[in-house]
Amino acid sequence: MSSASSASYILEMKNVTKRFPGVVALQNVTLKVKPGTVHALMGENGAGKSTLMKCLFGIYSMDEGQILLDGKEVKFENSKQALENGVSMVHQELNQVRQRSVMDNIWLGRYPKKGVLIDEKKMYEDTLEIFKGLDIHIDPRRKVSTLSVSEMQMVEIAKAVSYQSKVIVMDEPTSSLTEKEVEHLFKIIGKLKQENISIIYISHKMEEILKISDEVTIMRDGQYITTKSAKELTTDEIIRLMVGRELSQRFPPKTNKPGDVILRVKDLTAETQPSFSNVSFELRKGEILGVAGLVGSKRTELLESLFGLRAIRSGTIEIHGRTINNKSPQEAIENGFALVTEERRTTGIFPDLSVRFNSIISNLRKYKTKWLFVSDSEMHNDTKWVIDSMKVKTPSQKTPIRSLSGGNQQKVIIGRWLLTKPDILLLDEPTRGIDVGAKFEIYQLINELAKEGKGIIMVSSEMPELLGVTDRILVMSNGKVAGIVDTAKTSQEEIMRLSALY
Amino acid sequence: TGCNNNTSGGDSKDDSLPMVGATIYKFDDNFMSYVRRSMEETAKGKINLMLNDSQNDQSKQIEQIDTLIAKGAKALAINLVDPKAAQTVIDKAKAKNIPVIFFNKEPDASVLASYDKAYYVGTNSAESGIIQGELIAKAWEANKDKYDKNKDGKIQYVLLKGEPGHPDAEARTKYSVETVKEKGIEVEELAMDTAMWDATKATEKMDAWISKFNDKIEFVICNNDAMALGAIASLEKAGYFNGDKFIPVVGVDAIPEALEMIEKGKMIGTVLNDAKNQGKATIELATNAANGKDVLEGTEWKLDETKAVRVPYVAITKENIQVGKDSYK
Amino acid sequence: MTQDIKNSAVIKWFVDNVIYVVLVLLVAGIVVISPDFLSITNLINILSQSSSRIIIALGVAGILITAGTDLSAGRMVGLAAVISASLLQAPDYAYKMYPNLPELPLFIPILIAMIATGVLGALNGIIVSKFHVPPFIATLGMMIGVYGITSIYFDRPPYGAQPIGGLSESFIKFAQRGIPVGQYEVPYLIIYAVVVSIIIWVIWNKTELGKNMYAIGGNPEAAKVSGVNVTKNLIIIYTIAGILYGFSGTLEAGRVGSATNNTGNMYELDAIAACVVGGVSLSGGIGTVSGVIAGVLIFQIINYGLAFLGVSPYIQFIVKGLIIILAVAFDMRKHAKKK
Amino acid sequence: MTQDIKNSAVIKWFVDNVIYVVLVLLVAGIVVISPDFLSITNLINILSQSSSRIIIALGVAGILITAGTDLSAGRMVGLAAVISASLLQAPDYAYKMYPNLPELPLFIPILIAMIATGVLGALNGIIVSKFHVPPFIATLGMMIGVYGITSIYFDRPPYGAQPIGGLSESFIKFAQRGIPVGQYEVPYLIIYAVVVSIIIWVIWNKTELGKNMYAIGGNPEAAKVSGVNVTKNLIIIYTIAGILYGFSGTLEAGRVGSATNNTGNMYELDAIAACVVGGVSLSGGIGTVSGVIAGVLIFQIINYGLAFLGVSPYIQFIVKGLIIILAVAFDMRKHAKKK
Ligand SMILES: Nc1ncnc2c1ncn2[C@@H]1O[C@H](COP(=O)(O)OP(=O)(O)OP(=O)(O)O)[C@@H](O)[C@H]1O
Ligand SMILES: Nc1ncnc2c1ncn2[C@@H]1O[C@H](COP(=O)(O)OP(=O)(O)OP(=O)(O)O)[C@@H](O)[C@H]1O
Ligand SMILES: OC[C@H]1O[C@@H](O)[C@H](O)[C@@H](O)[C@H]1O
Ligand SMILES: [Mg+2]
Ligand SMILES: [Mg+2]
Repeated sequence: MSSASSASYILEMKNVTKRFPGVVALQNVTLKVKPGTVHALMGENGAGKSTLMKCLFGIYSMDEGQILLDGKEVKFENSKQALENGVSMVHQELNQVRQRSVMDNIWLGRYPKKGVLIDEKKMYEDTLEIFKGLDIHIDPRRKVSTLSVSEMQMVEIAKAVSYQSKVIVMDEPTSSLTEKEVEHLFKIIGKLKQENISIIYISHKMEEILKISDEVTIMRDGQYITTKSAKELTTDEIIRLMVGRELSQRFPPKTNKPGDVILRVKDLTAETQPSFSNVSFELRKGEILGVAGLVGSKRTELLESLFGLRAIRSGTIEIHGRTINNKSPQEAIENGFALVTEERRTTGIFPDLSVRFNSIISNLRKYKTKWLFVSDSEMHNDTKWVIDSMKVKTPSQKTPIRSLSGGNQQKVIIGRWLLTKPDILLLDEPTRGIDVGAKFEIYQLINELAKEGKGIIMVSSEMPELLGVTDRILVMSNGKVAGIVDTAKTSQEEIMRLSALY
Repeated sequence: TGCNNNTSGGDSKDDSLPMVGATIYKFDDNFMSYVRRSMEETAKGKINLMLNDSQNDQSKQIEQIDTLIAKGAKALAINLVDPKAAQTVIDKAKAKNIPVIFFNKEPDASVLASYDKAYYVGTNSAESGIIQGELIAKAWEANKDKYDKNKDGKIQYVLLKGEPGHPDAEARTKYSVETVKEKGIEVEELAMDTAMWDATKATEKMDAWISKFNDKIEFVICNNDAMALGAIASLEKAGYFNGDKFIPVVGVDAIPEALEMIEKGKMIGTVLNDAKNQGKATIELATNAANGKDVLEGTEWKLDETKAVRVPYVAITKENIQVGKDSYK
Repeated sequence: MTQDIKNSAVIKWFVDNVIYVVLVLLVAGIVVISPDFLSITNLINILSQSSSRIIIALGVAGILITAGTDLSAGRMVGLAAVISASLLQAPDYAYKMYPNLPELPLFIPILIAMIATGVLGALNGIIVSKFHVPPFIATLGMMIGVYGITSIYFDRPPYGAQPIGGLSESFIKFAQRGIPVGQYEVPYLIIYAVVVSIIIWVIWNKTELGKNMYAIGGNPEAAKVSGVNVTKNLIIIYTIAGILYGFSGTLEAGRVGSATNNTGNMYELDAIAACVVGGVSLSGGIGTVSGVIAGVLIFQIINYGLAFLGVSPYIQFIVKGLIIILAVAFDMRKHAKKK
Repeated sequence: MTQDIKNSAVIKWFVDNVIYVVLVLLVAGIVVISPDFLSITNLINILSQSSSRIIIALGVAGILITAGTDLSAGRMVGLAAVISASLLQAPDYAYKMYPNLPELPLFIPILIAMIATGVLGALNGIIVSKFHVPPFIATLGMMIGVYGITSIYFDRPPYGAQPIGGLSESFIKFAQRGIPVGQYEVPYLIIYAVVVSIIIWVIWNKTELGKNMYAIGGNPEAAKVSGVNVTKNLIIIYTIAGILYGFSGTLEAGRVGSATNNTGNMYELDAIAACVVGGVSLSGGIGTVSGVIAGVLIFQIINYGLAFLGVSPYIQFIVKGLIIILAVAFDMRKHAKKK
C-alpha cells in the first residue's frame, strides 16, 4: 500500500487496538478513507468491524491507536462529539426509541427550537424535506413501533444522512432491506458521493460490495489484512482474503429430494387485517421452499401465524394429513415446528444470558433426567455442537450473548432451533448479517435437514440465496400468493415481476 | 463479657457505667419521644443507656434484644411492639439472668409473673379510653343544649381510630364509647374509620364525613391528638370554630399542640399520658436492676401485686391545662 | 362500511382511553350506592385532596419515564413539610421551634424547603447517572437517609419530637383557603396543582428536556448514540422531581396545619401506583400528564368514596385492592388480545 | 506477561465478586471500631436473624428474575404468621382464639398457612400472566387486600384485635431452639434457611422451571417464541414465592412468640433491596441464590452492626442509607467504566 499524504484522506485510523475481557477485538487496525468515496469494510463475523466503528464513533474508547479526521487528530469521548465533528453512523443493531414518533427519533439530540420550546412544525417539515430528498414515504408522525423492520432501517439511514456529515458509517444497512430498497439506498449513496461525502460501508452481501464501493478494507480476527481498490478485486478474491482460504462455491450442491407432502396450507387468512389472505401452498418432505416478496408483503406474518404467534381467521393447516391449529408456540413446537424469527434483538436473543443458555432454551425437554433435573453435560455437548458446526466465535459457553458480534448471535439462534430437530423449520431472513463462510455452513445444515426428510420454509430478501438453496419459491405480493415457481426454472426478473403483482 | 472501651459514644454514654439496653417500639411516635426524652434525662450519669428504634416491628425488636444481650447489657428496658411477645423477651433475658423492665405496653400478668426479675412501668390501655369516655360524658352533660344539635338526647359521633389491631387503638375505641354509655348517655355512631394515627388521613376522612353528614355530627372522638388536629383542620375549612359554629373534639396524649387547641377552644379535652414519669420510673427501676439492687431502692415508686408501677392517665381540659403544660417543663 | 369504520373508531377511542372510562365508572358506581355523593363539595374535596398528590406523582412520573424510580419522594415531602412548618410558626405560638424567629414572608421558607429537596433530588440524579447505582437502590438509600436527617432536624430542643404546629395565618391561608366562586370556594390547592400540571405538560411535550426524558427511558442506548447527554438530563429530571416534592411538602404541612418527621411516609408508593394506573410504564418511555392525573384521581376517589360510603375499614382494604387490580386489568385489555 | 495475566485474573475475580468483598469490608469496618464484634454469638445472631429474611428474599428474587416484583410479600408473611399462631396456641393459654382447639401437630398449621399464601401467590401469578396486569399493580392490590383479610381474621371474637400469643411449646421450640454444638446452639432457623436455599438453588439451576424463569425475565418475547409457556411458569413461580412467604411467616410468629396483623409489614421492601444489592436485576433475567443470601447478610450486618456499635438511631438511618448506596456504587464499578 502506498503511503499517501494525510490530506488525501478524510479519515485515518491508525494502529487501533481494543481489548475486551478475554478477547482482543482489534489489534493494530488501520483504515484510511478518501473523501467522496465508498469504502467497504469486510470481514467475517466477529472480525471486529463494528468494534472499529464504535471506537471511531465514541461508543468505545480504544486502548491504543490514533484517529485523524480531515488531517486533525480527534478522540471522541461520546457520540455527541462524533456527530458534531461530522461523523454519523447507521448502527448494526437498530437503535431507536420505539415508543416515540419517527420525527422525534430523527431529531433526537438536536431538536430545532423556538426559544426554549421545540419547534414541532419545523421538525415535521424538515423531516418531510429529508424524506423527500431521499424518496422515502413514511409519515413523520408515526410511532416507530408501528413501522416494519425495513422501514425502521430506512429511517435510520435517513437520520444518519441528515447530519450532513463528512463521513457516514453504515454498519449493515441493508440487512433488512429488499432488493428494491437496496437499489434505493444505492441511489442515495451515489448522491452523497457527489456531495463529497465518504461512506464506510459494512455488509455481508457480496453482490453489493463490488457494485458500490471504491475501495475495500479487509479484516480478519481483529487484524488488518489489506486495502485494495474495488476494481482490482473479485468476489472470490474478497472471500479468500476474509476467510483466509479458498471458498470455491457460495452454495453447497443440492442433494435433497423432495418427497410426499407434509404440510398443506389452505386459504389461510389472518385475524387482524390488513394482513395476508387466502394463502394456500404445500410443503414436501425434504423440500426447501423459499418465500420471496417485497417489504410489507406479509411474509413474516404468515410465518408467525403458522407458528401460533398470530391469530388466524379462516383456513386450514394440515400436517401429515392431520388438521392442526397452533394456538401457541408450545403447540407449534409439539407439532414439530420451529421458527427462527426475523428480529434477533426483540424475539431472538436473551441478551444478558450465556451463549449456552441461548443455545439450549428451546430444547429443554430433551435434557430432563429421570429426576426432572436438566443434564448439564448434555447441555454442554449441544452447545458445543452449535458453536462448532456454525463456527460461532465466542470466548466461552458462559459468555453473555450480548457481547458476541451480531452475526455470531444470529448463528446461535439458528443453532438453537436446529437442536430441536423440527419436522418443519420456518426461517425468517435467517442469514441476516452472517458472513459468507458461515452462510455456507448454514446452507449445508439446512440441506442436511432436508435430506433427513424435514420440510423447510425460508423467507429471504436475498435473491441469490433464494435461487441458490431452495427447491421452489412462493412469491407474496401485498398479502396474497402471487405465484409459486420452480427455482430451477425461474429467474430474478420473474420473481420481481410477481412480487409487484398486487 | 463486661463493657467495652471501644463503643462509639453518644452524649449520655459513659462506658464505666453499667449498660442498660432499651428499645422504643417506634421512635417517631410523638408520645414515646417524650418518654424517651425523660429516660435520657434520668439516665445521665447513672447508666450507659443504649436506645434502639424497633420501628414498629416486633421481629426487629427481638433482634435488637439479642444484640443488646450479646453486647453485655446489665438490664433491659423494653417498650414492646406487641405486648404478647413478652414471653419471648423474658425467655431470652432469663437465660442470661438479666432483669427486664417493660414499659408503656403491658405484658400479660401471668407472663410477668413467670420471671422474678421482670417488672412493668406504665398505664393500662383501657384506662385512657375510660378517662376519655368520662371526659366526653362530663362535657356532654354540661353543654347538652349546645352540643345536642338535633335535640334527640343522643350523641351522634364520628370516631377516628388509630391503627387497627394496635392495643391502644382497640382499647380506646372500645372503652371511650362504652364508658359514655355506662354513664347512661345514649350514643349513635355515624361513622368510624381508621386514620392510622395520622393527621393527614384524619383530615381527609373528616372532609368526607362533613360533606356526608353535614350538621348531624355532634362529637368527634379521636384515638389520639394527631388525628384530632387533622380533624380540626378539616372542620375549620368547613367553617367551624368561627363564630358560634362549634363541634366538640377530643383526643388522647396531650401533646403541646393539642394543649394549644384546648386553650383556643378548638378542642374540649384530651388525656394526658404522663410521659415524664413513665420515662423516669422506667430508668430508675432499670438502674437499680442493673446495679443488682432492689428495683425500688431509693425511689418514690410502688409496685402493685402484679409487679407493676402504675403511672396514671389524667384528663386534661381548659381548667387544668397547666397540668398538661407542666409535663413538658 | 362507513358505519363499521365509525364503530371501530369509537371502540378504538374507548380502548385507548380506558383509564378515563374507569374513572367515570368508579364515580358512577359510588353514585348508584349513594346518590348524594354527587355534590360540588365532594368534587372540591376530592380535587383538593388530590392536588398535592398530583404534584408528587408528576415528579415521580418523570423519573419513571426515564425507566427510573424514586422511593425517596415521601421522605422528601416530609423533610420539606418539617422545614417549612418550623420556619412558619405563628409569632405568638407557645411551642415554637425557633422561639425568636420573626414571621418570615411566606415564600422564603417555601423556597428553602424546595431548595433542600431539589438538592437532594439532584443528588439522587448524580448517584444514578454518574455512579450507575440502580435508581431503586439510590433512592432507597436516600429515603432512609433523608428520614434520618428529617428526624434529627425535627427532634430537637426546645420541645423535642412534637408535631410542628401553630402555623402562621398566612401559611394556613396559602394552603387551606381558596377563591370564592358563587357559594363555593375553589381551594388554592387546586389552582397550584393545575399550574404545576401545565408547567410539567409543557416540559414533557414542548421542550428538549421532555423529549430527551422519553428517549432515555425508551432506549438509553439510542439516546446516547444520538448525542443526548444522558447524565445531565437525568440529573435535571431528578432535581425537578425533588423540587416538586418540596413544594408538595409545604402544601402538606399547610393543609394539615402541622408536620412531623413521619409526614409523607409511604407517599411514594401511592404516587408510583397512581402513575402506573394512569398508564406510565415502569420500564420507561411511556406516560402522559393527563394519565398521571387520572391515576391520582382514581386512587383518591377510591379512598374518599369508600370513606364516604362508610365501608368498614378492613373491608375498605379488600375493596381498594380489588378495584386497583380490576381497573388496571380492564385497561390492559387493549394490549392483551393476540395480535 | 504471565504475571499480567495472573493479576488481571485476580482483578477480574474481585470485580465479579465485589459484593462479597463489600460483605467482608463491612465486617472488617465494624470490627475495627469494636473488636468484640467478632464473636460466635454475634455470628449466630446475625445468621439466625437473616434466616427468615433469606427465605422471603428468595421468593421475591424468583419473581424479580422474571422481571416482576412482589409488594405483597410482607403482608403474606403477616397472614401466615397470624394463621399459624392462631392454630398453635398452647392448650392452657387463657386468651385462645379457638378456645376449644386441641393442640395440633406442628406441621398441620404450618401447612395450612403455606397453602393459604401459596394460593394467594398463585392468584398474583394469574393476575400478572393471564390478565396482563403489571406485577407492581397486581401485587400492590394484593398487598392491600391481604392486609384487609388478615385484619378480619385477626380482629375476631372472643378477644378481638389482640396480638396472638401464648404459643405452644412445640412451636416455640421449632423456631427458637437449635442443635447444641459445643457450648453453642445452632438455631434451627439457620438450618431451615440452608435447606430452603439448597432447594431453591436446585430449582433455579437444575430444572426446566428455573431455566424458563431466567428466559422469561431475560426476554419475554423470545421466551414465548422459544416455546416457554410463560403463563404457566409465571404462575408456578409466584406460587413458590407465596409458599416461601408462608413458611417464613410461621417462623416469624414462632420466633417472636406472637403475631399481629402488622407482622411482616414492609418486609418486601427489605427483601427487594437485599436482592438488588445482591445483584438481582430489576429488569429481569439476572440473579443468583448466593447473591441474594449475600444481599440479605449485608443488610443484616448493617442493622446488627450499627445497633451493636450503639450508633444513635437517627444517625443509624443516615449511615445505613449511605452504606447501601456506597456498597452498590462500588459494585457497579464493574459496569461503569467506559467499555
Ligand atoms: N461489548 C463487548 N464485550 C465483549 N466482547 C465484545 C464486545 N463487543 C464485541 N466483542 C467481541 O469483539 C469481537 C469483534 O466483534 P464485532 O462486533 O466488532 O464483529 P463484527 O466484525 O462487527 O462482526 P459481525 O459481522 O458479526 O457484525 C467479537 O469477538 C466480539 O465477541
Ligand atoms: N402497522 C403495523 N403495526 C405494527 N407492526 C407492524 C405493522 N406493520 C408491520 N409490522 C411488523 O413488521 C414486521 C414485518 O411485517 P410484514 O409481515 O408486513 O413484512 P414482511 O413482508 O415480512 O417484510 P420483511 O421481509 O421486511 O419482514 C412484522 O413483524 C409486523 O409485526
Ligand atoms: O402507635 C402510635 C400511637 O401510640 C399511642 O400510644 C399514642 O397514643 C398515639 O398517639 C400514637 O402515637
Ligand atoms: Mg458487526
Ligand atoms: Mg418479515
